Amino acid sequence: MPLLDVDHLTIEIPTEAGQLNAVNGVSFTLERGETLAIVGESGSGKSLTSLALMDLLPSRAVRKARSMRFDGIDLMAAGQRKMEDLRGDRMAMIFQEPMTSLNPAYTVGDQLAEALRRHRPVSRAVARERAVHLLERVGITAAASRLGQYPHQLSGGLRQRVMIAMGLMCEPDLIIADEPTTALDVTIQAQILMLLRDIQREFGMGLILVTHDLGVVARVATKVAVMYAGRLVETGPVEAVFGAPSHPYTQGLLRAIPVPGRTRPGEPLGTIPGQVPNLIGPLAGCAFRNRCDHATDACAADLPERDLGPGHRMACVLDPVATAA
Amino acid sequence: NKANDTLVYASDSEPENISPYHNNLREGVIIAHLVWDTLIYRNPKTGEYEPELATSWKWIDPVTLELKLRQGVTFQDGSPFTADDVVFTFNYVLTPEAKVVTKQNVEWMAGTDKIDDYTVRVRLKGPFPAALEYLSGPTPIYPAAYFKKVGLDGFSKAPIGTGPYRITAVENGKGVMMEKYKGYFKGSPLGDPAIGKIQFRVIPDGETRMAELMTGGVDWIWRVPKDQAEQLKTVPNLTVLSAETMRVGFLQFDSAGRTAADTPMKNEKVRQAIAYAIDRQAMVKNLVGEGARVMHSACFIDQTGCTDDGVPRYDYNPEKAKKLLAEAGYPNGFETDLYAYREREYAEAVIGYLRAVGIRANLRFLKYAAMREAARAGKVPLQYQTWGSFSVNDASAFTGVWFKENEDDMSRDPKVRALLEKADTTTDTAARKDLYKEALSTIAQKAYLLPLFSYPSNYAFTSDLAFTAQPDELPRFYAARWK
Amino acid sequence: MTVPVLELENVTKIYPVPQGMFKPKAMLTAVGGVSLTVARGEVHALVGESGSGKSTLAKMLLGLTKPTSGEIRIDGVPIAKTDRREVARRIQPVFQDPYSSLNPRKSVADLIALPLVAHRIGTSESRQKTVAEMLDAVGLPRRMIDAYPGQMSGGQRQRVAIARALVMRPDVLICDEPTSALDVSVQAQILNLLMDLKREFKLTYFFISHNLAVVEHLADRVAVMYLGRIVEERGREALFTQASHPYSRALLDCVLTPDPTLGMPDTVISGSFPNPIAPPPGCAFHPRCPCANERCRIEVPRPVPVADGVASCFSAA
Amino acid sequence: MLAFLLRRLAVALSVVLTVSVIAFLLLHLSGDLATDLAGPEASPEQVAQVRAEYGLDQPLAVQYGHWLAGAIRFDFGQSFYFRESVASLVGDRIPITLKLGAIALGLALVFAIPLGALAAVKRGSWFDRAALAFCALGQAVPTFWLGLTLIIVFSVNLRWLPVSGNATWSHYVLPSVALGWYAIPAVMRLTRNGMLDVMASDYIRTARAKGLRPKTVIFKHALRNAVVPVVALAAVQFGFMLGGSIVVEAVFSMQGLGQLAWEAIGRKDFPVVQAIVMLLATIYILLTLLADILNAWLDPRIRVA
Amino acid sequence: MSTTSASSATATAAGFDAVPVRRSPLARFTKRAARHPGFMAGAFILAVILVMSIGAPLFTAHDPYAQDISKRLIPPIWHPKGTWEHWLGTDKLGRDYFARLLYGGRISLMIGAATVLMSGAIGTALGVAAGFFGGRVDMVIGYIINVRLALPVVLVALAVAALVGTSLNTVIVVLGLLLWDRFAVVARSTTQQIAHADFVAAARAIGCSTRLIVFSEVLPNIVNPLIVVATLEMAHAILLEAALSFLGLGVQPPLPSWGLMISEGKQYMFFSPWVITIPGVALVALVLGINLLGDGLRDVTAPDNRS
Ligand SMILES: Nc1ncnc2c1ncn2[C@@H]1O[C@H](COP(=O)(O)OP(=O)(O)OP(=O)(O)O)[C@@H](O)[C@H]1O
Ligand SMILES: Nc1ncnc2c1ncn2[C@@H]1O[C@H](COP(=O)(O)OP(=O)(O)OP(=O)(O)O)[C@@H](O)[C@H]1O
Ligand SMILES: [Mg+2]
Ligand SMILES: [Mg+2]
Repeated sequence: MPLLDVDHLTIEIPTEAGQLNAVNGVSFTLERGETLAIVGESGSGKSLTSLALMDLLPSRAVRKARSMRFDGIDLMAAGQRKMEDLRGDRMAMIFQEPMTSLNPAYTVGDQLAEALRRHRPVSRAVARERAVHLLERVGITAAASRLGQYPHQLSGGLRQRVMIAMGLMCEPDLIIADEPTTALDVTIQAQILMLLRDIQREFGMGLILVTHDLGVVARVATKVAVMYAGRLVETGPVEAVFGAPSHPYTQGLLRAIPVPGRTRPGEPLGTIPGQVPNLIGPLAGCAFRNRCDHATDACAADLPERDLGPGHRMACVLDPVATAA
Repeated sequence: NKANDTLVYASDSEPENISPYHNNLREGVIIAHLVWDTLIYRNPKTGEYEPELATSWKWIDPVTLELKLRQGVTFQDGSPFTADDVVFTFNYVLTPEAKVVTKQNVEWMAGTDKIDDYTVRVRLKGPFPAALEYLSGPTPIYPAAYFKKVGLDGFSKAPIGTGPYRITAVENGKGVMMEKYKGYFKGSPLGDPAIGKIQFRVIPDGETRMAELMTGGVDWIWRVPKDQAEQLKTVPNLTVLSAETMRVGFLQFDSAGRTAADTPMKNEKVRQAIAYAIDRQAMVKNLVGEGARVMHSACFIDQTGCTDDGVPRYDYNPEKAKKLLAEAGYPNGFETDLYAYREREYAEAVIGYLRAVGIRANLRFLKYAAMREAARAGKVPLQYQTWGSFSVNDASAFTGVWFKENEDDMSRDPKVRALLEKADTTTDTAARKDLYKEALSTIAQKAYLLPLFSYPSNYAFTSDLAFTAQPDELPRFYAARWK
Repeated sequence: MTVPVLELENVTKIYPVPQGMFKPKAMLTAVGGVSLTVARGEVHALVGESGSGKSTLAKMLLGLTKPTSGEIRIDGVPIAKTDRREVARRIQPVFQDPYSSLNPRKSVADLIALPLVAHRIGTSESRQKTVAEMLDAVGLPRRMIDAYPGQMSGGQRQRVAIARALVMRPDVLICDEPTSALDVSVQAQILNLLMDLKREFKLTYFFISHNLAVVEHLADRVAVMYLGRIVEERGREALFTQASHPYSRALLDCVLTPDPTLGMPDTVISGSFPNPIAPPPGCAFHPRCPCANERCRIEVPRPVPVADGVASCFSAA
Repeated sequence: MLAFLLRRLAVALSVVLTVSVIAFLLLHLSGDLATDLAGPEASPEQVAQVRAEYGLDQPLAVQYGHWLAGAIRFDFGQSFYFRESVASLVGDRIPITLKLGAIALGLALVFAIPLGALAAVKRGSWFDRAALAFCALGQAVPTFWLGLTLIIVFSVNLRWLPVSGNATWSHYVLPSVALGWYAIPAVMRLTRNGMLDVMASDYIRTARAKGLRPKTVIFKHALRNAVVPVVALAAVQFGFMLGGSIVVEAVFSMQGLGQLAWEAIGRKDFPVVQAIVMLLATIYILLTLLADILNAWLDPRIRVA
Repeated sequence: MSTTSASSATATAAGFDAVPVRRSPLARFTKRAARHPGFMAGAFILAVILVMSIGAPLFTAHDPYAQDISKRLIPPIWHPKGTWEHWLGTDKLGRDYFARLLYGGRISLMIGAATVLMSGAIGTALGVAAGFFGGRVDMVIGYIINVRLALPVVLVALAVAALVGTSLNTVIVVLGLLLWDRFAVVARSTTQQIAHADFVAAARAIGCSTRLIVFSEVLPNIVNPLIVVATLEMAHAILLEAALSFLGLGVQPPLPSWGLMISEGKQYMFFSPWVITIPGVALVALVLGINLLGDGLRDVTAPDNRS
């Protein structure tokens, strides 16, 4: 039984202009010990997907799915209280903005301890002890003295570490990290990514890493899911997807980034023409077809899901061979 | 209220100084009669003069009045009342430092001498037929020793008199607390007061006063406008009483041209036009109400010496008013300010009438003191004034204030002044009347002052209270009692 | 030898910053003694972590703030002695965030024509024509001339910003992270456009970025900045193959190429960017440096020549 | 913290000084003081004597200095009308107005904060809409008209509460409602908006991601941050209320500062007006100062810097 | 032009086609406004009052100043004693109440508009200067704002009115000089934000003069919040005028101002409550309308939170 099994997750947001189909039939699975990276352009629905797993969507958003199971528990059927019990205990989340994700009014120690004491009947002292332990584990020196500090007294990197420690307080089975390093400097980004990788290995958790940085994906993830306009266009083991990108969008993305050694300095980069379609209103067929060099009339019809190898699938009518770059 | 034997009465204005010589507000007059005694008492029913602090008096000559004083009277601090107090009071108020507000009330005296402990002689500046009237009204007697000790400032905070009520607290903005003076002398013409405590509350707002009366917050109010008086009559447990008073409402013009050299008010025709423009009869009928009379002379018609016989009259005639204005050089009217301090709707009605003949007047509604200040400083082109003559039943109490080239005189006509001075000091009644008549005719002729109407006073009070009103606009709470 | 387009000599910028509400103002050295030369026609890149002073340097080049000390020269003429409007004709900016660099209340035509208006060039017809030409040049359809920024995507906005920068035909473009707010697919478009325009308009770029992969792709020379100082300045080849400063090496290590076989880099520098108000003594990088020694803690290293450039490290050369 | 306090205090002091200049000029623009002081029928010599006596013949700056020196000792000279010390006149009235303001503010806060918070939590619901409609309506009702209406309904018709005066606590009920009324929408809106901002903030999402119960999220994590700006507003509102008490006191014939000021204006008794302007301004400045300090103390970002 | 840039040009063109062209800002505004019930309600109320008072002679044949004291205090039509002749009744001097109400509306509107023009100009100038130049200018202006805030408005307005004499113009000038604070505060903070935006830096780098920057870059971007402030301050000014008139130091008789009508009607409120109810309701409606409009405007002109 996979740790997480999402089947056909759909998120709709009513807006002034009409219904926004932000996420459209997303399916994936995640095992313990695996790292799934969700990549995609801004607005492709990565954050909403991860929030949907935690049932933390904005109140207006409507979540639908054929099924969504976490360790056998039906998340779609779980009530408000059940979800509250799960959150922070068995599934934890780390957000993108370390500067604003901690409550400025309470000390770090208070906020850490709260995460544990909410789910475990432990004393203040025990919670504190564990907080110190975890802060040390995420590489914060003088951990005990940090407990009394307020978030504004910490740098961005430190806060993100605190957030990670907070996620670990109850030893969850699943951690969802939504762009945990985007706001950080490159050197800090590397530190945090390594930390996440190490912790994931050490605790044997499932990790979902949301990012738009293909480099990060390639280095950290075991599985990758490429999102475009609210849909998964290609999923599969990292090696497979990066080794043989099959969907024209995945290919386009990989061609667009300069890679030292592969792209020649000064040469034009590969581009994906056009821009992301508007997600308001119904959208049939392949969302990428207006930007796709290979688009045919068939693309306007329903998308086939194609198996390309073990766990490697894409949503495209084209033959993988024909699209290979 | 009756339950705690405290009569709470409310009025709109607050005397700037509780000392009766140092304010000219009606509220001050009421308190003056509760707390202080005068030498002579005028019986409001008969109009006769009766002994009060003085037991008898006689004219030694036309300018000297000798009075025998009552013995055994004490001030409210226990000190005895003697001739010294009278001498001190009357001589003090004649000094410029005393800054008496209404000079007319005392200026007729030249000085007062002590003959013995209980005899004094008041010397007059000249013959003054109204002397007894003044001695029975706006000339209360102060305790000499106490006043000298505390000065005017101290006195105004803790005043003392010989009267039926003793002031226990003076609070600026709130009012005055009084209680019955236990040692009040027996045999006073005022009688023995029945009510234990009296509280005067300043409530500037007419509506609030009315609401307070209706809800039992106060027991007695007055100056209830006609409409409200009619309606209050329908409220159970309230008694409404209407009576005419000596108060006359009038318009006063800047005939002397002190606001501006070219003020239209300097023009006699303009003033007459204004007089013709106003329908006083309609105002009396619709606005002022029962008990009011249209006045034609610059005094209250029942005052001694006052007459409107042969005095020119201005009946409502807007056409004539327009014609006069055109003749005066204002065919399209002009713009001016009308100052007023009470009965705003009367002033507004005047504005409405003026508007109908083309004069656009803007209302400047001020507190009394501010308006008086502005008028005395010569900043007022036109004002709606009222005067209750300090309840002095003599024409001089009216004309003396407004026409003797003193600070309140806006016309400043020396001829009128000369006439009045002569009239005030003439003892021959018939000759005096003629002199007044001549003066009043001149005033009306030149339209220096346009009398409008006499005021009725509408009193409204709880039906628990037995209260009788007198025509002199002086509620006598010492004579009131609970039913 | 031709005069370099841009020359910076010992340029320093110190900001007095209020310390919360409690303390007296502190002195923050945003840029400390930077000397650089940019030759005509080259792409000179500046890389460094957030807060290292890159934007401050750019602002000084644009004449938006004055250096506290030091001198900036354009074609050998000090900026301080040149009319600001004259400088504006020579150097133009492209900012990082195309959302905030365009006045949302103005149409594309007004935005692009603004420099012409400010310099009182041409009539409204001729301006209209110039704007249309610029739209062509940056690859925007002419019918967008009446659009507002709110109606455009990030990439399109950045094109408008570039068109506006080019309308005065400047010599130098200061690009302050022109693509870091954009998605990779759009980034590629803009980078391609910039390379094309460079050829077409014979531009010199001063290109600020923290993305070393991008820098390697288009820069001719690269300066690495740390805490307000240039720690290394090299030709591209030299820097990417044989970086001398440990910080440059660390940055290069953090470049994550999309290659699953590589895994995470093993050597990651520890700690985080120091507080610029209280910079560490000696070499500012020493607290994070894997090869720091006693000397680094005390003495500030001077730039020493290395192959095709200079580096400020005792262990360089 | 001390430096902050001192700086803040210095600013406050300079504002008070400027206000004092304005108040001083107010009196001196009102006409010739000597004539006013000497009384209307004083002779020119008397006026001159008064002028010399009160130092009114000196340059304005010197006079200001004297006046300020007095004002610091709470000595604002003599009332033209009552001819007694302004300080004692004003001193008698302060407690009434302060009491009125405090009750009104208390009522407004007690009413507005919970409602505002609730409206934010139930954003978009009928309750929220009703609360917003109430705000819009509340702000549109003129204080004096509300006061009159309250009198008609609660005093005259229902006879529940007294009409005017300030003798007992029950006298304060209606005026406080009328006075507090105008502050309610402002406080409620600020609480609601603050709460909405906070509820949309990242740290609330974090708190929810920890699995905290909604109650904990709202009361522990949200409200605490949302009320910080309300504190500052409360101080400002209190200042406005003292200023606005002039209308309410006029309607309810309460003998507070406002009534005194209004009557003093009517009587052109400018020393009193001046003193009250000074006093209200000073109280306002003190309040904002206090609010700043309180804010600094409530907000760890400022407190622990 | 090189081939690459040509290809990227066509590519973008295609992409643009893919995005439905959005409506113009005005159309978007009207559409959003039409969906905002508060805004529409406010606009409606305001429009009614505006039309009625500006076109007053069209709605009533009565002269608001013509008195007939034999027809005093006629009750309105819903009262058993009402007459169609004066369907809202007459006041204490027999003037038609409906006519006075309509003409009084003119006064309120005029005071609101004139005051806001004046205070808006002062406040915006100060606020923009403070926000744009910052530093010492900001300190001085911030200080001026503090002084202004410390002054009790009603009291100072009353005192000044009493000093210089009460009239319509006095009221406008006094309120105009007193109510600029919120404009200044809002203009200051929005300008501060704008002044730090890159497009202002860009304009500077382009070589725009400070004047050009202030007028073409800063001002257009702060008008929206300022318009919102203007509506709310207009409501504030109208209420203050009413209060001043109520206290007797605002507009003077015989001008019909709503505040004054309430003040005059106060005397009759116990037995003829409509004399204060009618102008009171008018006042509440006007202020409510303006407030709703202002609040609506704030919502309608607010930028999309995600674009
Ligand atoms: N609260 C919301 N209201 C309306 N639309 C929303 C809301 N949250 C997200 N969206 C829309 O849903 C779509 C997906 O958003 P999401 O935040 O999941 O994107 P993302 O992939 O995480 O992008 P980014 O990389 O920018 O974080 C976007 O078009 C976004 O505009
Ligand atoms: N106007 C200013 N006042 C005070 N300090 C400033 C100012 N502008 C920048 N700084 C400080 O100067 C330092 C350098 O800032 P700068 O914006 O140049 O960095 P940067 O390298 O461009 O960073 P980023 O990558 O985040 O854009 C920072 O510590 C910043 O806080
Ligand atoms: Mg996201
Ligand atoms: Mg920068």
